[in-house]
Amino acid sequence: MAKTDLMMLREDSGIKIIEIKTDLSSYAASDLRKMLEMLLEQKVDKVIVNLHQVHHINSTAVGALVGVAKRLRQNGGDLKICELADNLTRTFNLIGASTVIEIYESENSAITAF
Amino acid sequence: MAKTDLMMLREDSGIKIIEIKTDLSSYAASDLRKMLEMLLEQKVDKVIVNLHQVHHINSTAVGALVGVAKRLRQNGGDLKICELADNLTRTFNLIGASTVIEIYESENSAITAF
Amino acid sequence: MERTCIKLNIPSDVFYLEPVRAFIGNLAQHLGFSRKRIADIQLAVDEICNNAVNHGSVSTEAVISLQISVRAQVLEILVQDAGTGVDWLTPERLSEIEANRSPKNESGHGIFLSKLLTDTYEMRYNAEGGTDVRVTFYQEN
Amino acid sequence: MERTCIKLNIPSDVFYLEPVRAFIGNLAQHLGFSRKRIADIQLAVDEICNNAVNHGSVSTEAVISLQISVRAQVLEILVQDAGTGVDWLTPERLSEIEANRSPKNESGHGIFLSKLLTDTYEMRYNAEGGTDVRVTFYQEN
Ligand SMILES: Nc1ncnc2c1ncn2[C@@H]1O[C@H](COP(=O)(O)OP(=O)(O)O)[C@@H](O)[C@H]1O
Ligand SMILES: Nc1ncnc2c1ncn2[C@@H]1O[C@H](COP(=O)(O)OP(=O)(O)O)[C@@H](O)[C@H]1O
Repeated sequence: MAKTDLMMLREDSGIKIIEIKTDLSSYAASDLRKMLEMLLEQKVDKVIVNLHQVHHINSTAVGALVGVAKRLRQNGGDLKICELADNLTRTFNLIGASTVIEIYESENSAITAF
Repeated sequence: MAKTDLMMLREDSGIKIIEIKTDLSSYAASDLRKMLEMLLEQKVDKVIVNLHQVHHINSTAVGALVGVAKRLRQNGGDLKICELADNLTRTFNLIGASTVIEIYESENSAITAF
Repeated sequence: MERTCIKLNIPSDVFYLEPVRAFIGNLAQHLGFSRKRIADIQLAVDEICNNAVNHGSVSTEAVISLQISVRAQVLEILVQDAGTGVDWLTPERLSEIEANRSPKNESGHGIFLSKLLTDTYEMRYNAEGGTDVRVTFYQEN
Repeated sequence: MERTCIKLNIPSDVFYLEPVRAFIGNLAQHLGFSRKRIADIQLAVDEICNNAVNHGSVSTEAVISLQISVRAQVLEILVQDAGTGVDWLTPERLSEIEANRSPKNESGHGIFLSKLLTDTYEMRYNAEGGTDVRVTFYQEN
Protein backbone atom coordinates (compact mmCIF):
# COMPACT_ATOMS: atom_id res chain seq x y z
CA MET A 1 0.00 0.00 0.00
CA ALA A 2 1.82 2.99 -1.34
CA LYS A 3 2.29 6.02 0.81
CA THR A 4 3.93 8.68 -1.31
CA ASP A 5 4.19 12.40 -0.73
CA LEU A 6 2.32 12.31 2.55
CA MET A 7 4.41 15.06 4.06
CA MET A 8 7.32 17.34 3.22
CA LEU A 9 10.04 18.37 5.66
CA ARG A 10 11.63 21.82 5.28
CA GLU A 11 13.71 24.14 7.46
CA ASP A 12 13.34 27.88 7.98
CA SER A 13 15.20 30.03 10.56
CA GLY A 14 16.31 26.89 12.40
CA ILE A 15 12.78 25.60 12.66
CA LYS A 16 11.70 22.27 11.16
CA ILE A 17 8.54 22.72 9.14
CA ILE A 18 6.39 19.72 8.25
CA GLU A 19 3.91 20.34 5.49
CA ILE A 20 1.19 17.71 5.48
CA LYS A 21 -0.03 16.72 2.02
CA THR A 22 -2.86 14.39 2.98
CA ASP A 23 -5.85 14.08 5.26
CA LEU A 24 -4.84 13.23 8.81
CA SER A 25 -6.90 10.26 9.82
CA SER A 26 -5.44 7.30 11.72
CA TYR A 27 -3.86 5.88 8.58
CA ALA A 28 -1.66 8.91 7.93
CA ALA A 29 -1.35 9.80 11.63
CA SER A 30 0.94 6.83 12.20
CA ASP A 31 3.38 8.23 9.64
CA LEU A 32 3.12 11.67 11.17
CA ARG A 33 3.91 10.19 14.56
CA LYS A 34 6.96 8.38 13.15
CA MET A 35 8.22 11.58 11.53
CA LEU A 36 7.78 13.50 14.79
CA GLU A 37 9.52 10.75 16.82
CA MET A 38 12.45 10.96 14.41
CA LEU A 39 12.72 14.70 14.97
CA LEU A 40 12.61 14.15 18.74
CA GLU A 41 15.47 11.64 18.48
CA GLN A 42 17.47 14.16 16.48
CA LYS A 43 17.05 16.62 19.39
CA VAL A 44 15.12 19.02 17.19
CA ASP A 45 13.32 21.47 19.48
CA LYS A 46 11.34 23.78 17.21
CA VAL A 47 8.70 22.29 14.95
CA ILE A 48 5.89 23.79 12.92
CA VAL A 49 3.24 21.63 11.29
CA ASN A 50 1.59 23.37 8.35
CA LEU A 51 -1.89 21.96 7.75
CA HIS A 52 -3.05 24.05 4.79
CA GLN A 53 -3.53 21.02 2.53
CA VAL A 54 -5.38 18.98 5.17
CA HIS A 55 -9.16 18.70 4.83
CA HIS A 56 -9.82 16.25 7.64
CA ILE A 57 -8.19 15.48 10.98
CA ASN A 58 -9.30 13.09 13.68
CA SER A 59 -8.61 12.75 17.40
CA THR A 60 -5.76 10.29 16.85
CA ALA A 61 -3.84 12.81 14.74
CA VAL A 62 -4.65 15.66 17.14
CA GLY A 63 -3.37 13.46 19.96
CA ALA A 64 -0.09 12.81 18.14
CA LEU A 65 0.48 16.56 17.72
CA VAL A 66 -0.44 17.34 21.34
CA GLY A 67 1.83 14.58 22.64
CA VAL A 68 4.88 15.76 20.74
CA ALA A 69 4.21 19.42 21.64
CA LYS A 70 4.25 18.47 25.34
CA ARG A 71 7.50 16.53 25.02
CA LEU A 72 9.21 19.34 23.07
CA ARG A 73 8.19 21.88 25.71
CA GLN A 74 9.87 19.80 28.41
CA ASN A 75 13.16 20.55 26.58
CA GLY A 76 12.39 24.22 26.06
CA GLY A 77 11.16 23.68 22.51
CA ASP A 78 7.66 23.63 21.07
CA LEU A 79 5.44 22.36 18.26
CA LYS A 80 3.11 24.92 16.73
CA ILE A 81 0.55 24.38 14.00
CA CYS A 82 -0.67 26.76 11.31
CA GLU A 83 -3.04 27.38 8.39
CA LEU A 84 -5.98 25.30 9.59
CA ALA A 85 -9.17 25.00 7.54
CA ASP A 86 -12.31 25.95 9.48
CA ASN A 87 -13.33 22.37 10.19
CA LEU A 88 -9.84 21.58 11.55
CA THR A 89 -10.01 24.55 13.91
CA ARG A 90 -13.42 23.25 14.99
CA THR A 91 -11.98 19.80 15.75
CA PHE A 92 -9.14 21.26 17.83
CA ASN A 93 -11.65 23.47 19.66
CA LEU A 94 -14.10 20.66 20.39
CA ILE A 95 -11.35 18.46 21.80
CA GLY A 96 -9.99 21.43 23.71
CA ALA A 97 -6.57 20.97 22.13
CA SER A 98 -6.42 24.63 21.09
CA THR A 99 -5.69 25.40 24.76
CA VAL A 100 -2.76 22.94 24.74
CA ILE A 101 -1.20 23.63 21.36
CA GLU A 102 -0.47 26.99 19.72
CA ILE A 103 -2.38 27.61 16.49
CA TYR A 104 -1.36 30.31 13.98
CA GLU A 105 -3.08 31.69 10.91
CA SER A 106 0.07 31.76 8.79
CA GLU A 107 3.38 29.95 8.74
CA ASN A 108 5.18 33.28 9.09
CA SER A 109 3.38 34.21 12.28
CA ALA A 110 4.17 30.75 13.68
CA ILE A 111 7.86 31.27 12.83
CA THR A 112 8.07 34.71 14.42
CA ALA A 113 6.29 33.41 17.54
CA PHE A 114 9.27 31.14 18.30
CA MET B 1 -32.21 14.32 -2.75
CA ALA B 2 -30.99 17.83 -3.30
CA LYS B 3 -29.59 18.80 -6.66
CA THR B 4 -28.34 22.34 -6.32
CA ASP B 5 -25.95 24.24 -8.54
CA LEU B 6 -25.47 21.38 -10.97
CA MET B 7 -25.18 23.69 -13.94
CA MET B 8 -25.30 27.38 -14.84
CA LEU B 9 -26.86 28.79 -17.97
CA ARG B 10 -25.34 31.94 -19.54
CA GLU B 11 -25.53 33.70 -22.87
CA ASP B 12 -22.70 35.19 -24.93
CA SER B 13 -22.93 36.54 -28.53
CA GLY B 14 -26.32 34.85 -28.97
CA ILE B 15 -24.93 31.50 -27.87
CA LYS B 16 -26.32 29.61 -24.88
CA ILE B 17 -23.46 28.47 -22.66
CA ILE B 18 -24.02 25.74 -20.10
CA GLU B 19 -21.35 25.50 -17.45
CA ILE B 20 -21.44 22.13 -15.69
CA LYS B 21 -20.64 22.26 -11.98
CA THR B 22 -20.63 18.58 -11.18
CA ASP B 23 -19.34 15.26 -12.42
CA LEU B 24 -21.38 13.96 -15.33
CA SER B 25 -22.36 10.45 -14.45
CA SER B 26 -25.85 9.06 -15.10
CA TYR B 27 -27.28 10.85 -12.06
CA ALA B 28 -26.41 14.33 -13.32
CA ALA B 29 -26.74 13.38 -17.00
CA SER B 30 -30.52 13.17 -16.64
CA ASP B 31 -30.58 16.83 -15.55
CA LEU B 32 -28.25 17.80 -18.35
CA ARG B 33 -30.56 16.07 -20.82
CA LYS B 34 -33.59 17.93 -19.41
CA MET B 35 -31.77 21.25 -19.69
CA LEU B 36 -30.78 20.51 -23.29
CA GLU B 37 -34.33 19.38 -24.20
CA MET B 38 -35.61 22.67 -22.80
CA LEU B 39 -33.23 24.61 -25.02
CA LEU B 40 -34.33 22.55 -28.04
CA GLU B 41 -37.98 23.37 -27.27
CA GLN B 42 -37.07 27.05 -27.08
CA LYS B 43 -35.63 26.77 -30.62
CA VAL B 44 -32.17 27.66 -29.40
CA ASP B 45 -29.70 26.64 -32.11
CA LYS B 46 -26.24 27.46 -30.75
CA VAL B 47 -25.10 25.77 -27.55
CA ILE B 48 -21.72 25.45 -25.86
CA VAL B 49 -21.19 23.12 -22.92
CA ASN B 50 -18.22 24.17 -20.81
CA LEU B 51 -16.82 21.18 -18.91
CA HIS B 52 -13.94 22.78 -17.03
CA GLN B 53 -15.32 21.82 -13.62
CA VAL B 54 -16.11 18.23 -14.62
CA HIS B 55 -13.74 15.52 -13.40
CA HIS B 56 -15.67 12.49 -14.63
CA ILE B 57 -17.99 11.77 -17.52
CA ASN B 58 -19.55 8.48 -18.59
CA SER B 59 -21.03 7.14 -21.82
CA THR B 60 -24.57 8.14 -20.82
CA ALA B 61 -23.57 11.79 -20.53
CA VAL B 62 -21.49 11.66 -23.70
CA GLY B 63 -24.52 10.14 -25.45
CA ALA B 64 -26.77 12.96 -24.26
CA LEU B 65 -24.37 15.56 -25.69
CA VAL B 66 -23.95 13.71 -28.99
CA GLY B 67 -27.71 13.27 -29.36
CA VAL B 68 -28.48 16.96 -28.88
CA ALA B 69 -25.59 18.02 -31.13
CA LYS B 70 -27.05 15.90 -33.94
CA ARG B 71 -30.55 17.36 -33.49
CA LEU B 72 -29.25 20.94 -33.42
CA ARG B 73 -27.31 20.37 -36.62
CA GLN B 74 -30.47 19.28 -38.40
CA ASN B 75 -31.74 22.84 -37.84
CA GLY B 76 -28.49 24.49 -38.85
CA GLY B 77 -27.30 24.92 -35.26
CA ASP B 78 -24.72 23.00 -33.25
CA LEU B 79 -23.58 21.98 -29.77
CA LYS B 80 -19.88 22.35 -29.12
CA ILE B 81 -18.00 21.44 -25.95
CA CYS B 82 -14.92 23.02 -24.42
CA GLU B 83 -12.31 22.96 -21.67
CA LEU B 84 -12.10 19.19 -21.16
CA ALA B 85 -9.77 17.65 -18.59
CA ASP B 86 -7.41 15.03 -20.05
CA ASN B 87 -9.47 12.09 -18.85
CA LEU B 88 -12.63 13.56 -20.40
CA THR B 89 -10.87 13.97 -23.75
CA ARG B 90 -9.78 10.36 -23.39
CA THR B 91 -13.37 9.20 -22.81
CA PHE B 92 -14.63 11.10 -25.88
CA ASN B 93 -11.78 9.65 -27.94
CA LEU B 94 -12.32 6.06 -26.80
CA ILE B 95 -16.02 6.25 -27.61
CA GLY B 96 -15.18 7.94 -30.89
CA ALA B 97 -17.44 10.87 -30.02
CA SER B 98 -14.70 13.39 -30.78
CA THR B 99 -15.39 12.70 -34.45
CA VAL B 100 -19.09 13.49 -33.97
CA ILE B 101 -18.94 16.51 -31.68
CA GLU B 102 -16.66 19.54 -31.89
CA ILE B 103 -14.27 19.94 -28.95
CA TYR B 104 -12.46 23.23 -28.17
CA GLU B 105 -9.69 24.11 -25.75
CA SER B 106 -11.29 27.35 -24.59
CA GLU B 107 -14.78 28.78 -24.44
CA ASN B 108 -13.64 31.69 -26.61
CA SER B 109 -12.43 29.48 -29.42
CA ALA B 110 -15.74 27.59 -29.27
CA ILE B 111 -17.64 30.91 -29.53
CA THR B 112 -15.62 32.17 -32.49
CA ALA B 113 -16.03 28.80 -34.23
CA PHE B 114 -19.79 29.41 -34.53
CA MET C 1 -33.18 0.13 11.01
CA GLU C 2 -36.45 0.09 9.07
CA ARG C 3 -34.86 0.42 5.67
CA THR C 4 -31.19 -0.32 5.33
CA CYS C 5 -30.11 1.14 2.07
CA ILE C 6 -26.41 0.56 1.97
CA LYS C 7 -24.23 -2.16 3.48
CA LEU C 8 -20.51 -1.80 3.54
CA ASN C 9 -18.15 -4.41 5.01
CA ILE C 10 -14.46 -3.67 5.28
CA PRO C 11 -11.51 -5.45 6.88
CA SER C 12 -10.67 -4.07 10.31
CA ASP C 13 -7.81 -1.88 9.11
CA VAL C 14 -7.59 1.92 9.24
CA PHE C 15 -6.42 1.86 5.61
CA TYR C 16 -10.01 1.20 4.52
CA LEU C 17 -11.41 4.06 6.57
CA GLU C 18 -10.07 6.42 3.91
CA PRO C 19 -12.40 5.25 1.09
CA VAL C 20 -15.22 4.91 3.63
CA ARG C 21 -14.80 8.59 4.50
CA ALA C 22 -14.87 9.51 0.81
CA PHE C 23 -18.07 7.48 0.38
CA ILE C 24 -19.82 9.08 3.36
CA GLY C 25 -18.69 12.58 2.36
CA ASN C 26 -19.92 12.20 -1.20
CA LEU C 27 -23.22 10.69 -0.05
CA ALA C 28 -23.84 13.47 2.49
CA GLN C 29 -23.00 16.06 -0.14
CA HIS C 30 -25.47 14.60 -2.63
CA LEU C 31 -28.09 14.45 0.12
CA GLY C 32 -27.68 18.20 0.50
CA PHE C 33 -25.89 18.46 3.85
CA SER C 34 -23.82 21.64 4.26
CA ARG C 35 -20.02 21.61 3.99
CA LYS C 36 -19.68 22.11 7.74
CA ARG C 37 -22.12 19.31 8.50
CA ILE C 38 -20.39 16.97 6.04
CA ALA C 39 -17.12 17.51 7.91
CA ASP C 40 -18.89 16.71 11.19
CA ILE C 41 -20.44 13.55 9.76
CA GLN C 42 -17.09 12.40 8.39
CA LEU C 43 -15.34 13.06 11.69
CA ALA C 44 -17.98 11.27 13.78
CA VAL C 45 -17.96 8.21 11.53
CA ASP C 46 -14.16 8.24 11.43
CA GLU C 47 -13.98 8.20 15.25
CA ILE C 48 -16.57 5.44 15.56
CA CYS C 49 -14.88 3.28 12.92
CA ASN C 50 -11.47 3.88 14.49
CA ASN C 51 -12.77 2.54 17.77
CA ALA C 52 -14.23 -0.49 15.99
CA VAL C 53 -10.83 -1.16 14.40
CA ASN C 54 -8.59 -0.32 17.36
CA HIS C 55 -10.68 -1.56 20.29
CA GLY C 56 -13.41 -3.79 18.83
CA SER C 57 -11.44 -6.20 16.66
CA VAL C 58 -9.04 -9.03 17.44
CA SER C 59 -7.10 -8.55 14.21
CA THR C 60 -7.30 -7.12 10.69
CA GLU C 61 -9.02 -10.39 9.75
CA ALA C 62 -12.08 -9.14 11.62
CA VAL C 63 -14.78 -7.31 9.70
CA ILE C 64 -16.23 -3.88 10.36
CA SER C 65 -19.74 -3.52 9.03
CA LEU C 66 -21.51 -0.26 8.21
CA GLN C 67 -25.21 0.05 7.46
CA ILE C 68 -26.25 3.37 6.09
CA SER C 69 -29.90 4.25 5.84
CA VAL C 70 -31.12 7.26 3.94
CA ARG C 71 -34.56 8.54 4.81
CA ALA C 72 -36.15 11.94 4.28
CA GLN C 73 -33.99 14.42 6.21
CA VAL C 74 -32.23 11.69 8.19
CA LEU C 75 -28.96 9.92 7.59
CA GLU C 76 -28.55 6.95 9.95
CA ILE C 77 -25.33 5.01 10.27
CA LEU C 78 -24.75 1.80 12.19
CA VAL C 79 -21.19 0.64 12.76
CA GLN C 80 -20.67 -2.92 14.02
CA ASP C 81 -17.54 -4.65 15.17
CA ALA C 82 -17.02 -8.28 16.23
CA GLY C 83 -15.50 -7.46 19.61
CA THR C 84 -12.45 -8.86 21.36
CA GLY C 85 -14.14 -10.92 24.06
CA VAL C 86 -13.75 -8.14 26.61
CA ASP C 87 -16.84 -6.76 28.37
CA TRP C 88 -16.17 -3.07 28.23
CA LEU C 89 -19.53 -1.47 27.71
CA THR C 90 -20.58 -0.82 31.31
CA PRO C 91 -22.00 2.41 32.73
CA GLU C 92 -19.01 2.52 35.12
CA ARG C 93 -16.45 2.28 32.32
CA LEU C 94 -18.29 4.92 30.27
CA SER C 95 -18.42 7.32 33.23
CA GLU C 96 -14.76 6.70 33.89
CA ILE C 97 -13.89 7.44 30.24
CA GLU C 98 -15.91 10.63 30.41
CA ALA C 99 -14.43 11.71 33.74
CA ASN C 100 -10.86 11.06 32.63
CA ARG C 101 -11.13 13.01 29.40
CA SER C 102 -8.79 15.98 29.32
CA PRO C 103 -7.66 18.21 26.43
CA LYS C 104 -4.11 17.47 27.57
CA ASN C 105 -4.47 13.74 26.89
CA GLU C 106 -3.31 12.27 23.64
CA SER C 107 -6.26 9.89 23.47
CA GLY C 108 -9.74 9.36 24.87
CA HIS C 109 -11.56 11.93 22.73
CA GLY C 110 -13.32 9.64 20.25
CA ILE C 111 -16.59 8.84 22.03
CA PHE C 112 -16.80 12.41 23.32
CA LEU C 113 -16.43 13.84 19.81
CA SER C 114 -18.81 11.47 18.11
CA LYS C 115 -21.51 12.09 20.75
CA LEU C 116 -21.05 15.82 20.26
CA LEU C 117 -21.27 15.70 16.47
CA THR C 118 -24.31 13.44 16.08
CA ASP C 119 -28.02 14.14 16.61
CA THR C 120 -28.57 10.78 18.25
CA TYR C 121 -25.95 8.36 19.54
CA GLU C 122 -26.52 4.82 20.81
CA MET C 123 -24.02 2.19 21.89
CA ARG C 124 -24.86 -1.43 22.70
CA TYR C 125 -23.54 -4.97 22.49
CA ASN C 126 -24.41 -6.94 19.39
CA ALA C 127 -25.09 -10.65 18.97
CA GLU C 128 -21.48 -11.29 17.98
CA GLY C 129 -20.23 -9.94 21.31
CA GLY C 130 -18.96 -6.80 19.66
CA THR C 131 -20.20 -3.24 19.79
CA ASP C 132 -22.95 -1.55 17.75
CA VAL C 133 -22.80 2.20 17.47
CA ARG C 134 -25.84 3.74 15.82
CA VAL C 135 -25.91 7.44 15.07
CA THR C 136 -28.17 9.79 13.13
CA PHE C 137 -27.70 13.13 11.45
CA TYR C 138 -30.73 15.33 10.73
CA GLN C 139 -30.83 17.79 7.91
CA GLU C 140 -31.44 21.36 9.06
CA ASN C 141 -33.63 22.75 6.28
CA MET D 1 -12.48 -14.43 -5.41
CA GLU D 2 -9.91 -15.89 -3.05
CA ARG D 3 -10.03 -13.05 -0.57
CA THR D 4 -12.93 -10.68 -0.71
CA CYS D 5 -11.94 -7.65 1.27
CA ILE D 6 -14.77 -5.25 0.82
CA LYS D 7 -18.48 -5.80 0.25
CA LEU D 8 -20.72 -2.97 -0.75
CA ASN D 9 -24.45 -3.30 -1.35
CA ILE D 10 -26.44 -0.39 -2.70
CA PRO D 11 -29.99 0.08 -3.92
CA SER D 12 -30.25 -0.12 -7.69
CA ASP D 13 -30.34 3.64 -8.23
CA VAL D 14 -27.79 5.76 -10.09
CA PHE D 15 -27.83 8.20 -7.15
CA TYR D 16 -25.70 5.75 -5.15
CA LEU D 17 -23.14 5.34 -7.92
CA GLU D 18 -21.79 8.76 -6.93
CA PRO D 19 -20.48 7.71 -3.47
CA VAL D 20 -19.39 4.37 -4.94
CA ARG D 21 -17.21 6.24 -7.43
CA ALA D 22 -15.74 8.33 -4.62
CA PHE D 23 -14.99 5.14 -2.66
CA ILE D 24 -13.29 3.40 -5.61
CA GLY D 25 -11.31 6.51 -6.53
CA ASN D 26 -10.03 7.02 -3.01
CA LEU D 27 -9.17 3.33 -2.64
CA ALA D 28 -7.29 3.22 -5.97
CA GLN D 29 -5.42 6.39 -5.01
CA HIS D 30 -4.34 4.93 -1.67
CA LEU D 31 -3.29 1.74 -3.46
CA GLY D 32 -0.92 3.86 -5.54
CA PHE D 33 -2.64 3.80 -8.94
CA SER D 34 -1.79 6.78 -11.16
CA ARG D 35 -4.28 9.62 -11.71
CA LYS D 36 -4.94 8.47 -15.26
CA ARG D 37 -5.49 4.89 -14.16
CA ILE D 38 -7.81 5.98 -11.35
CA ALA D 39 -9.98 7.79 -13.89
CA ASP D 40 -10.07 4.63 -16.02
CA ILE D 41 -11.02 2.48 -13.04
CA GLN D 42 -13.77 4.88 -12.02
CA LEU D 43 -15.15 5.02 -15.56
CA ALA D 44 -15.12 1.23 -16.03
CA VAL D 45 -16.87 0.62 -12.71
CA ASP D 46 -19.35 3.41 -13.45
CA GLU D 47 -20.28 1.82 -16.78
CA ILE D 48 -20.62 -1.65 -15.27
CA CYS D 49 -22.74 -0.40 -12.36
CA ASN D 50 -24.90 1.65 -14.71
CA ASN D 51 -25.68 -1.47 -16.70
CA ALA D 52 -26.52 -3.31 -13.49
CA VAL D 53 -28.92 -0.51 -12.51
CA ASN D 54 -30.44 0.20 -15.95
CA HIS D 55 -30.57 -3.26 -17.50
CA GLY D 56 -30.04 -5.76 -14.66
CA SER D 57 -32.63 -4.65 -12.09
CA VAL D 58 -36.40 -4.78 -12.02
CA SER D 59 -36.68 -1.70 -9.81
CA THR D 60 -34.78 0.50 -7.36
CA GLU D 61 -35.79 -2.07 -4.72
CA ALA D 62 -33.24 -4.42 -6.26
CA VAL D 63 -29.75 -4.53 -4.85
CA ILE D 64 -26.45 -4.04 -6.65
CA SER D 65 -23.60 -5.77 -4.92
CA LEU D 66 -19.90 -4.95 -5.27
CA GLN D 67 -17.09 -7.12 -4.00
CA ILE D 68 -13.70 -5.50 -4.06
CA SER D 69 -10.61 -7.54 -3.48
CA VAL D 70 -7.24 -5.96 -2.91
CA ARG D 71 -4.22 -8.17 -3.52
CA ALA D 72 -0.61 -7.28 -4.26
CA GLN D 73 -0.66 -5.24 -7.48
CA VAL D 74 -4.22 -6.31 -8.35
CA LEU D 75 -7.53 -4.63 -7.74
CA GLU D 76 -10.42 -6.97 -8.53
CA ILE D 77 -14.02 -5.81 -8.62
CA LEU D 78 -17.11 -7.96 -9.00
CA VAL D 79 -20.45 -6.27 -9.72
CA GLN D 80 -23.59 -8.36 -9.32
CA ASP D 81 -27.16 -7.55 -10.21
CA ALA D 82 -30.32 -9.59 -9.62
CA GLY D 83 -31.45 -9.55 -13.24
CA THR D 84 -34.85 -8.90 -14.78
CA GLY D 85 -35.76 -12.43 -15.84
CA VAL D 86 -34.54 -11.81 -19.40
CA ASP D 87 -31.88 -14.08 -20.90
CA TRP D 88 -29.64 -11.56 -22.57
CA LEU D 89 -26.13 -12.92 -22.12
CA THR D 90 -25.74 -14.94 -25.32
CA PRO D 91 -22.77 -14.88 -27.71
CA GLU D 92 -25.15 -13.74 -30.47
CA ARG D 93 -26.46 -10.79 -28.47
CA LEU D 94 -22.91 -9.77 -27.48
CA SER D 95 -21.71 -9.91 -31.10
CA GLU D 96 -24.73 -7.90 -32.14
CA ILE D 97 -24.02 -5.24 -29.50
CA GLU D 98 -20.41 -5.06 -30.66
CA ALA D 99 -21.32 -4.92 -34.36
CA ASN D 100 -23.92 -2.21 -33.83
CA ARG D 101 -21.69 0.10 -31.84
CA SER D 102 -21.08 3.40 -33.58
CA PRO D 103 -19.60 6.68 -32.31
CA LYS D 104 -22.73 8.34 -33.71
CA ASN D 105 -25.04 6.38 -31.39
CA GLU D 106 -26.19 7.89 -28.12
CA SER D 107 -25.90 4.58 -26.29
CA GLY D 108 -24.26 1.19 -26.55
CA HIS D 109 -20.76 2.20 -25.45
CA GLY D 110 -20.74 0.81 -21.90
CA ILE D 111 -19.53 -2.76 -22.41
CA PHE D 112 -17.07 -1.59 -25.10
CA LEU D 113 -15.57 1.02 -22.76
CA SER D 114 -15.33 -1.21 -19.71
CA LYS D 115 -13.65 -4.00 -21.71
CA LEU D 116 -11.17 -1.46 -23.05
CA LEU D 117 -10.33 0.01 -19.65
CA THR D 118 -9.84 -3.20 -17.67
CA ASP D 119 -7.01 -5.72 -17.65
CA THR D 120 -9.39 -8.65 -17.46
CA TYR D 121 -13.14 -8.63 -18.06
CA GLU D 122 -15.57 -11.50 -17.45
CA MET D 123 -19.33 -11.59 -17.75
CA ARG D 124 -21.55 -14.46 -16.67
CA TYR D 125 -24.92 -15.31 -15.17
CA ASN D 126 -25.10 -15.58 -11.41
CA ALA D 127 -27.24 -17.86 -9.24
CA GLU D 128 -29.90 -15.18 -8.86
CA GLY D 129 -30.44 -15.05 -12.61
CA GLY D 130 -28.69 -11.72 -12.85
CA THR D 131 -25.34 -10.78 -14.30
CA ASP D 132 -21.89 -10.94 -12.70
CA VAL D 133 -19.22 -8.71 -14.17
CA ARG D 134 -15.75 -9.37 -12.78
CA VAL D 135 -12.88 -7.09 -13.76
CA THR D 136 -9.30 -6.60 -12.65
CA PHE D 137 -6.85 -3.75 -12.79
CA TYR D 138 -3.11 -4.44 -12.50
CA GLN D 139 -0.69 -1.95 -11.13
CA GLU D 140 2.03 -1.00 -13.61
CA ASN D 141 5.06 -0.62 -11.36
N1 LIG E 1 -15.94 -0.37 19.69
C1 LIG E 1 -15.30 -0.49 20.87
N2 LIG E 1 -14.98 -1.70 21.33
C2 LIG E 1 -14.30 -1.84 22.50
N3 LIG E 1 -13.94 -0.80 23.27
C3 LIG E 1 -14.23 0.44 22.86
C4 LIG E 1 -14.91 0.67 21.64
N4 LIG E 1 -15.08 2.01 21.49
C5 LIG E 1 -14.50 2.58 22.56
N5 LIG E 1 -13.99 1.65 23.40
C6 LIG E 1 -13.32 1.90 24.69
O1 LIG E 1 -13.57 3.23 25.08
C7 LIG E 1 -12.35 3.93 25.27
C8 LIG E 1 -12.50 5.39 24.89
O2 LIG E 1 -12.70 5.51 23.51
P1 LIG E 1 -12.47 6.91 22.82
O3 LIG E 1 -13.22 7.94 23.57
O4 LIG E 1 -12.84 6.77 21.39
O5 LIG E 1 -10.93 7.23 22.95
P2 LIG E 1 -9.66 6.41 22.43
O6 LIG E 1 -10.13 5.53 21.31
O7 LIG E 1 -8.71 7.45 21.97
O8 LIG E 1 -9.16 5.64 23.61
C9 LIG E 1 -11.33 3.18 24.44
O9 LIG E 1 -10.02 3.37 24.91
C10 LIG E 1 -11.82 1.74 24.61
O10 LIG E 1 -11.35 1.20 25.81
N1 LIG F 1 -26.07 -6.14 -16.37
C1 LIG F 1 -26.84 -6.28 -17.49
N2 LIG F 1 -28.02 -6.91 -17.43
C2 LIG F 1 -28.79 -7.03 -18.54
N3 LIG F 1 -28.46 -6.56 -19.74
C3 LIG F 1 -27.28 -5.91 -19.87
C4 LIG F 1 -26.41 -5.73 -18.75
N4 LIG F 1 -25.32 -5.07 -19.19
C5 LIG F 1 -25.51 -4.83 -20.51
N5 LIG F 1 -26.69 -5.33 -20.92
C6 LIG F 1 -27.24 -5.29 -22.31
O1 LIG F 1 -26.20 -4.93 -23.18
C7 LIG F 1 -26.53 -3.77 -23.92
C8 LIG F 1 -25.29 -2.94 -24.22
O2 LIG F 1 -24.79 -2.38 -23.01
P1 LIG F 1 -23.78 -1.18 -23.08
O3 LIG F 1 -22.72 -1.50 -24.06
O4 LIG F 1 -23.35 -0.87 -21.70
O5 LIG F 1 -24.62 0.05 -23.68
P2 LIG F 1 -25.94 0.75 -23.11
O6 LIG F 1 -26.04 0.44 -21.65
O7 LIG F 1 -25.71 2.19 -23.39
O8 LIG F 1 -27.08 0.18 -23.91
C9 LIG F 1 -27.57 -3.07 -23.09
O9 LIG F 1 -28.41 -2.23 -23.85
C10 LIG F 1 -28.32 -4.25 -22.48
O10 LIG F 1 -29.26 -4.75 -23.38
